[in-house]
Amino acid sequence: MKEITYLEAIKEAMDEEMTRDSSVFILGEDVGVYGGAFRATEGFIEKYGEWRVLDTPLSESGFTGAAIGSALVGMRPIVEMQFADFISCAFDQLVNVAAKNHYRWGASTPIVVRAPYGGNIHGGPYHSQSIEGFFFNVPGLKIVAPSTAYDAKGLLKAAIRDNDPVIYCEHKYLYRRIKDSVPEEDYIVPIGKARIAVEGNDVSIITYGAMVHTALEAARELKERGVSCEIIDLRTILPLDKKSILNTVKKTNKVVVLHEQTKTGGVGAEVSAIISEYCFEYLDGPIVRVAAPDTPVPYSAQMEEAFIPQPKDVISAVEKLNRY
Amino acid sequence: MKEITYLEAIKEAMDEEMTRDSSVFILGEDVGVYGGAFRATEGFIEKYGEWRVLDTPLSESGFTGAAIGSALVGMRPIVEMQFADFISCAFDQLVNVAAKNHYRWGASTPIVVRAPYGGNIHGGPYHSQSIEGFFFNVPGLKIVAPSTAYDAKGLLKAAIRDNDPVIYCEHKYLYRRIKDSVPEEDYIVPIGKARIAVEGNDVSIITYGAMVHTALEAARELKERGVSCEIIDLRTILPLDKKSILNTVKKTNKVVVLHEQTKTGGVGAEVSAIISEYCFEYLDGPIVRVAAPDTPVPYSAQMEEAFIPQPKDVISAVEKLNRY
Amino acid sequence: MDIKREDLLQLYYYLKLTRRLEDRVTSLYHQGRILGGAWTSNGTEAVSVGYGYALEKNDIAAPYFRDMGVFLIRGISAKRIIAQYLGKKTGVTGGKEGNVHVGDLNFGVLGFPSHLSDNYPVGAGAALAFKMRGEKRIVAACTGDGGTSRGDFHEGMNFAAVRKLPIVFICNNNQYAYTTPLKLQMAIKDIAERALAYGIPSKIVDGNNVVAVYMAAREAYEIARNGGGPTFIECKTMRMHGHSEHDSAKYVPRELLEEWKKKDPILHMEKHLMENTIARKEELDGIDLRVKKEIEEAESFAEESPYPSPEDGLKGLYATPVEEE
Amino acid sequence: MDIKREDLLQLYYYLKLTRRLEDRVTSLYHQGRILGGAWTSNGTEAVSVGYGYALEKNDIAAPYFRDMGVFLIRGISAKRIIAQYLGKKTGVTGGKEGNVHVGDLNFGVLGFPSHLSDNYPVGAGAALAFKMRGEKRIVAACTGDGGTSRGDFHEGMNFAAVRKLPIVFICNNNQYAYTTPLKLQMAIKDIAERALAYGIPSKIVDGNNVVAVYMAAREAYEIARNGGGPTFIECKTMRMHGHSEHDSAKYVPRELLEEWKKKDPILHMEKHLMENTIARKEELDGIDLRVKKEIEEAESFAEESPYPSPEDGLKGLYATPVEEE
Ligand SMILES: Cc1ncc(C[n+]2csc(CCOP(=O)(O)OP(=O)(O)O)c2C)c(N)n1
Ligand SMILES: Cc1ncc(C[n+]2csc(CCOP(=O)(O)OP(=O)(O)O)c2C)c(N)n1
Ligand SMILES: [Mg+2]
Ligand SMILES: [Mg+2]
Repeated sequence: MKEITYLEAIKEAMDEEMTRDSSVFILGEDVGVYGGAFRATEGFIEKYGEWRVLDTPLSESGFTGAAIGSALVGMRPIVEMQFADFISCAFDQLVNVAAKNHYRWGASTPIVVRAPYGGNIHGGPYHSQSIEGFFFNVPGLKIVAPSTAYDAKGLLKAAIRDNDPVIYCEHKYLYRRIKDSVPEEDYIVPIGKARIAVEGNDVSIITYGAMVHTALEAARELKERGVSCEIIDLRTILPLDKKSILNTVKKTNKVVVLHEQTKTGGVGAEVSAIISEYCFEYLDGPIVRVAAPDTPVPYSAQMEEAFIPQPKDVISAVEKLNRY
Repeated sequence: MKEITYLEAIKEAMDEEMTRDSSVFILGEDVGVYGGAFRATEGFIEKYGEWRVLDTPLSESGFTGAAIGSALVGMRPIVEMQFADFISCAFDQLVNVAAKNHYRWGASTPIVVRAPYGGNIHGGPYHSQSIEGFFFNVPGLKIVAPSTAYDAKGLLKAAIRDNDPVIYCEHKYLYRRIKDSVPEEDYIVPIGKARIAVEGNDVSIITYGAMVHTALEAARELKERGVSCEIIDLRTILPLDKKSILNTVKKTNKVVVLHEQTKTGGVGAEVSAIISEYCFEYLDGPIVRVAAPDTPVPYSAQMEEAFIPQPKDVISAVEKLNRY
Repeated sequence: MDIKREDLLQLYYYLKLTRRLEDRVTSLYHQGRILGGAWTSNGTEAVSVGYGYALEKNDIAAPYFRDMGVFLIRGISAKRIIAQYLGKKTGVTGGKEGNVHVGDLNFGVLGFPSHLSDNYPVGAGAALAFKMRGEKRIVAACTGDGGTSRGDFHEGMNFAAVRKLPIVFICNNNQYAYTTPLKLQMAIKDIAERALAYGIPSKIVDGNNVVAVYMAAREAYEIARNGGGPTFIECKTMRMHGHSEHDSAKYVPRELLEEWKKKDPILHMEKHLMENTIARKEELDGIDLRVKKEIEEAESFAEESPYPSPEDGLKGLYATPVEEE
Repeated sequence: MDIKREDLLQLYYYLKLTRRLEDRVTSLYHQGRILGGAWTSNGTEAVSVGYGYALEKNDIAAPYFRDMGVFLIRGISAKRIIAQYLGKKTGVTGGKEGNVHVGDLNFGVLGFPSHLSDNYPVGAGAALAFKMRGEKRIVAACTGDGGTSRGDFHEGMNFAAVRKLPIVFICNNNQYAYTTPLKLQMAIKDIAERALAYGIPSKIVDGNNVVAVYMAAREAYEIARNGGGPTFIECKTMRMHGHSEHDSAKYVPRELLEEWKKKDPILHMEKHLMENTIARKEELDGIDLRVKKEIEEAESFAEESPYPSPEDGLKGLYATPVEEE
């Protein structure tokens, strides 16, 4: 085992997969000479050449479409969005081409779209968005969102090897802020499987991405106050791991769903709906959502901090629920 | 009062608003000489001229962007998507320009995007999509989806007069299939207000769009079997009318949420989450969702019929819940 | 470059096959036997037949919906196409899709996504793969005049130009996008001018002359195959039916249709073959008979085929399904 | 067309104001006093100052993020801009947005949406409104070389051409899109060639010569104002800082920067003014002093301004909020 950052994990996953499989390549804005806006592909062009690490013209729809076309004839492209926010420009290709190819005419489209997403970095409305909501109601896509270096590496490898289009939500805030252990040897984290980040008995906190760390902080504090939280890290958002969700509810009977995405129409709504549809009788209280308010992500620190769910918000939700 | 079809209602709303307010105009593919693929603007170019009824090049992002720009300087454009499915090409302009203008820099963007949506017309994967899910997690947009001619007219008028970007989901299946009474005089249906389509006591069916008629059919049958359903027609999807949702739950204590949109990440998830968050204690059973399966909309009649929720699906959901 | 007699006869055969197949589809539509809409390429068949026939076996076509000739030439049979229209399980997509929203990798045809010009970047991506892997394969991607106004046209063309990809872009300029005439779509005379924005060389050909389309495509394919990068080929033609079979195309001036009727691509080819004594009337009639029979058989096949089951619609979402435990 | 002495001095003033303001922002960034990123137009100021100054009061600018000159000329004050960078309540957007993602209809400036070239169609729409209403107003929309590869560039240009709208499209060709040089962005020599695809006349101007940009813009605005339709103006210049202030631009050859340093737009203008005895050194120094003071005041204003409250972020989503009962 070795300790690496979340960003290093992403980098290693790509590097190892490119070495392993010559059909894996990368394209996007400034991924070549510069190594990408966040330096996830630093050194890659030297190692793999400019035909496996392609600096593209500024045209998200064009290069996403090109990735799809290459995948249809046997390649495994990794598309880097410079910021997840710009994925909006490739929406049509992802939703109407990539997502529907297999259902419509049986063609598999093994592309990974890396989407550096999320706030807390003072990026303002256009460099902080959580974009999973754009694609959450689109059958045919898969969406993953790792919260640890271990998962970042394992899920990216799984995504690259997967035969379907995967949107890989990598949280910018975590890039250099977290570090954890990954094995020296090859491994993957399977798509579609949540994990129990912390076991507990009183209340479940179901979350993903950077909010896992917010949940952990809240849980530590709550533990001191005598409340035992179980934290479920969804890891895969589409399709959701229903079984893990239901299991934790059956155990704790009380649920807080937490995400950085805005509340209305967020992933939390689906998690909540699954619970009240499939294990209503296990619920000992309302399903509480802690999520960002329904606005764009504001720039100023004061407003952004209020926008992003904080440990204190989780704590008060859990305590209220625990008293229910 | 007079009886008109859903399509006539849409037509009348535009016609009356264009007469009333010279800043209202229409643009889109084939809306001029042809009067639009569904003939919603038939005769308009003769009446209002080619500068108020603009046939555009085939470029959804371009003409949606142009609509936004015109709105910023005082116009009230109505954008017609030929089929709602093509709105994916204008996604970026809607989500990153229109939706955020007011929050970011205080500029109001009064545009209406008419989206002829929905299945049951053998249109296959690209001419049958429900697109509300694309926009449901996007703060700053409003989404409406009328189910009657009365609401189609009143909501379209309200949308045109509204100062925010409104996505107007008009269900293609209803165009010529339903007819109801509208007043002779000017009226609007306010955005953000659901209506009780049918009062009842045993189970609430919360729905919108074409599914309101499916719910009505199911409710008639259920009534004969002695089950009294209350049907809530949401009418506005974003933002949801929380109060109406909670009121009906408080009354019946049992809820089926019904929509044609695919299940995962659909509007029904949010409705369910609102209920279990804000009136959990009123619930006498699980919140059941009846929705399309998570696939594209298939073409063949056999598969499409299985895809679209049918009265029998609603009936069995209600009966199961009623027995709970 | 010249063209063999048997190729000329094959071109004729495919023109006829396309025409008769789509005429049959039109009849079926008007008999109410097709579930959804029906779009045909009537009057413009030489475009898809010409560029499709010029492809080699391992090449890839990224067509659009008026490219029936391409589907047939590549090997997607008339049987499967009529079955597709009827929503049968034996249709190209097993009933998931209707009409020409199809593709089949077994025959090197990328699926057409309804959204026009989406296949320009997608086609460029396939060409990119060929270039990366050093394969001598090329891609032909097609769209309509209307489609050239879309952003994906721009982004796809530009990407292919910058990377000098082995792709040839075809445009079926049939003068209308649904009801919208060229002058409301663009302020240029020839669509070929669009290619100037990318440094892509272009050609304008008579889209009703199948040999001209074929020769232009073959030449461009050779350039692409040998590392010379993309070409844009504008095929000037005229849509002779409505946009789809429900549309009577009243908005098209009758004189325009009269004028183009005389230039019908099949008549044109027949004249070419007979005047140059390449084939006699009887031989062509023989081909036509073969075509007729083929379509009849295809229709019977389609009619007799079963419908998919309701459950079939639930299958096939993912290539790698995520197991629920 | 000629240009008045006072206009020349104003152009000089705005060049200086833009430079000093952005230099100040750069310092603040390196002092860690700016929350997010900082993008400047260093070396290319003549583009935004030139095209911005040529606009008339009722015209509309649809700028992009290297158009500081436009913001200032239209009347968005240096005070509000520095406050914006610092995330203050007195910033152009009250803290909702940072840096140059701003707009203000009071000054005829459409907000810049980060997504490059989105403002081409949006600008065309404003021009459409002017044309529909018979107003003699025009729009100037700007994007970078990188932005010209986007679909919205294509769709916006084409729409404006077809409807002959009163809009002038400007391109700041500073030779790089972030780190990507022109040759990886397009296979043409001049970006002006892109305009050929739409039948839009184009001009190439020295983007470091503010008078040349101004004159080209004024001329194109006149044409647009009088019903002559759009023009595309390519301003050739060179980005002298990194993409943003965190980027040292190592990927740009030093010689290129050396070469362009000599062509600095402010030096160029100073030379022009002095050699043609339009202004003496002292007068220019006087202007510079005024600018310096203005920036100092702006900074003090910004520093002393309050931050928004956390609740401010919850306000302003809708123009017409939906009441919850
Ligand atoms: C992006 C997009 N918008 C709208 C449509 C609806 N539509 C289908 S065909 C068509 C006209 C196409 O015109 P053109 O590209 O000239 O092809 P043609 O039908 O003339 O062969 C339109 C608008 C579409 N398919 N894709
Ligand atoms: C659609 C889109 N994709 C990506 C970005 C991220 N981005 C910001 S600036 C930039 C480079 C812009 O280059 P150019 O248009 O030449 O403008 P310049 O910065 O050189 O002035 C990129 C890729 C963006 N703003 N918009
Ligand atoms: Mg056409
Ligand atoms: Mg640039």
